[in-house]
Amino acid sequence: MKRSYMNPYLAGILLGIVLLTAMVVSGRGLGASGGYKYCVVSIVGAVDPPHVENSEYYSKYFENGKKPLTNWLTLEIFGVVAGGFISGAVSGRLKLKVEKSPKISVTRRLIFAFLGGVLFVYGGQLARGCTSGAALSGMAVLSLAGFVTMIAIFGSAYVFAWIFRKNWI
Amino acid sequence: MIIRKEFSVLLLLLSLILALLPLTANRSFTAKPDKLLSDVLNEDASFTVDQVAEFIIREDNTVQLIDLRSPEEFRKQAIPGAVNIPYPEFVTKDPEIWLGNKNVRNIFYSAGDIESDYALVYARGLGYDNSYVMAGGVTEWIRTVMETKFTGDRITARENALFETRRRAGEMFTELNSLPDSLKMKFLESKKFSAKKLDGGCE
Amino acid sequence: MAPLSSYFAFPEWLNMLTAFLIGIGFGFALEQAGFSSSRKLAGMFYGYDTTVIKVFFTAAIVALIGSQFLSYFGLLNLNQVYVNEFYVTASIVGGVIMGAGFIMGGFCPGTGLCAMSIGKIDAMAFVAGGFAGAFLFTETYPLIEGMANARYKGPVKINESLGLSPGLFTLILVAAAVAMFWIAELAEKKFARPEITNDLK
Amino acid sequence: MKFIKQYWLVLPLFMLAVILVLNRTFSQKNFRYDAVKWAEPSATGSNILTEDQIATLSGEILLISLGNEASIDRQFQGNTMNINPESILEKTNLMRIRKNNGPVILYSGDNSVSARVWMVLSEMGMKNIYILKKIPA
Repeated sequence: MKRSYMNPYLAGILLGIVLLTAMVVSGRGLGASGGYKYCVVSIVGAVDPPHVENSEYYSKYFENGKKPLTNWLTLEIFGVVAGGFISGAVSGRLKLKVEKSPKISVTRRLIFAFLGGVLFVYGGQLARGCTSGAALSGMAVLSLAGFVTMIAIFGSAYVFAWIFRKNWI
Repeated sequence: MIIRKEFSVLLLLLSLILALLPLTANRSFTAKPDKLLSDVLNEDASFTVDQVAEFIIREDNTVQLIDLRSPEEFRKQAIPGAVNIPYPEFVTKDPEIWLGNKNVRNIFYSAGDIESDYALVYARGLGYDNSYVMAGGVTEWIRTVMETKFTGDRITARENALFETRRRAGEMFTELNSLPDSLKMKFLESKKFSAKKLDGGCE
Repeated sequence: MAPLSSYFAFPEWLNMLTAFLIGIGFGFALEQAGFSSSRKLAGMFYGYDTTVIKVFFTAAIVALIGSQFLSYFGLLNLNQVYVNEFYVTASIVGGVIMGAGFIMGGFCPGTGLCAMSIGKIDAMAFVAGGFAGAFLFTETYPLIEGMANARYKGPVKINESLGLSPGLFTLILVAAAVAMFWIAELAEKKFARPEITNDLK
Repeated sequence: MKFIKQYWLVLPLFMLAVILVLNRTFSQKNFRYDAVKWAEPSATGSNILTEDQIATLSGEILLISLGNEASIDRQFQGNTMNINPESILEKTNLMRIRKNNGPVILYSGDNSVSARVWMVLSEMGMKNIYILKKIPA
């Protein structure tokens, strides 16, 4: 059985309540790209400890016996995977597939998806937050950084959209 | 889609209320008035100068003395281990910086009584139940710890201990306050608070 | 009294548990909104599906209005809620890179994870790319450190820099969002692509 | 009718928000919003009076003697009340203070008690409250 998606405004209210809960319970917004980094940092820390010790950037995630895997953001993105799975199971949307425009090949879609992931998380780390960490959570606390990042993301995406239109329509 | 219209109207109405509110500050008392009143009028909210003297000589790190006088007065006569937060600054800034550590008992004192009592009610009202006062302030400190001498002909063991505490605390007080100004400032500055960095974002 | 984690001095395990539960809520809401579909997300940039704008602004505004009411009722201390630090150069450059990543990949980091969990293979490629991007960032950080920390302004609030009260700014933002919702629905009619959107229902 | 049918959910939510906000803004029984604003006279010291300054006040003066051994200067002209500090938040006492059309002066043999009561009353939104400072002998 396949059910259609929730009404966007209701889904928005639900997401807003989740964000508000994060603010009330933990005093912070949501985030995602940071979680990627903590995972990567802990993998690098396990694979190549000397590299971590010598790097100023890596070492700050391990000082005072901290473990990047038991971090708020890391646990939160594990939760996102679980929550998405629950929702998909409830609404009957669990299915292995590549979603793409019929005009492009599967390989092209996967390559672009990979490149998009590289750029998105790289940019997200540079701006200290992605669409959820900076734009969404930043707007909810009226942070100027959040508004600037949001405008930069959506503004440039509209420009690039014209270049990559073949991928989607 | 019909829901858009209702939802838009609701959001506009709610934000109209917000626009009319003076959302200037983020701090309001959260305690219940009757409970707060009976808490602050209770004797448990005050320490005597002798108790404070004992904390000082034991260098008890579960206690934080907070001096609410002006910086000039503080520079002239400081009780060892105290930090200076002038009272007007204390009420206008976010007290989380100073009182955030729940494992520490914060003891306020001022020149006499009044400011420390305001601060006690203010801090407890905002939910910092780890706040106390030193009754009588610096005036009482000087009168009791510094100036009371043993009188009479017989002394009990308890009195002896009390006088010994006062003598040692008094010595520490005199020692600190007779330091040259530059050294003393250095010592006092070393106990400054810095705002706790909030956790968040994606860093 | 809130944030609860600092008011009750949450132990580590409870913090981690709440993070996980909030993450579940986050993932659930994203998936229900349809953010697990890259063509639905990309639809915003071509006008045939504007779900993203609606959900995104609705969520931000609900949290904004809610937090201000809670603050007025003395239930939430906004001084203790994290406000993003503003590094001007990094915010803009990072935002532009993210914009390119968005249109190429079709996901953002949160929605990518969510789509991966329901079996989208393109989302798995996106997440793998995300890990590569994070690795690339940590390795190249010494090179871009200067740019990343340039023009630091601290945790500025937008209403303060405009000289408005938070409530008034919220009203303006809501008015703008309401207008945007209306335009978005007009755009959906104008740029409708039934062959795509029927697929995504 | 059509209007009500369309907005049946919006109106109650809005009314609820309005009622909660009004209750918060004008509450008689609870602390008011913005602790800093109500504590301001204590920071500037404008809430402290000496005995000579009482004469300069205008309006209906109410002098509240808080409990123990508070002996008031007999020359004082105006209303006086004796209230045990513990029971100042009882309904009748609060009514009396709020209804008084002029300055309310707190007096106690112990400055601490007046100062603590002052802060509680002020944060409940009462203005024009003063402390008569007892100068230690």
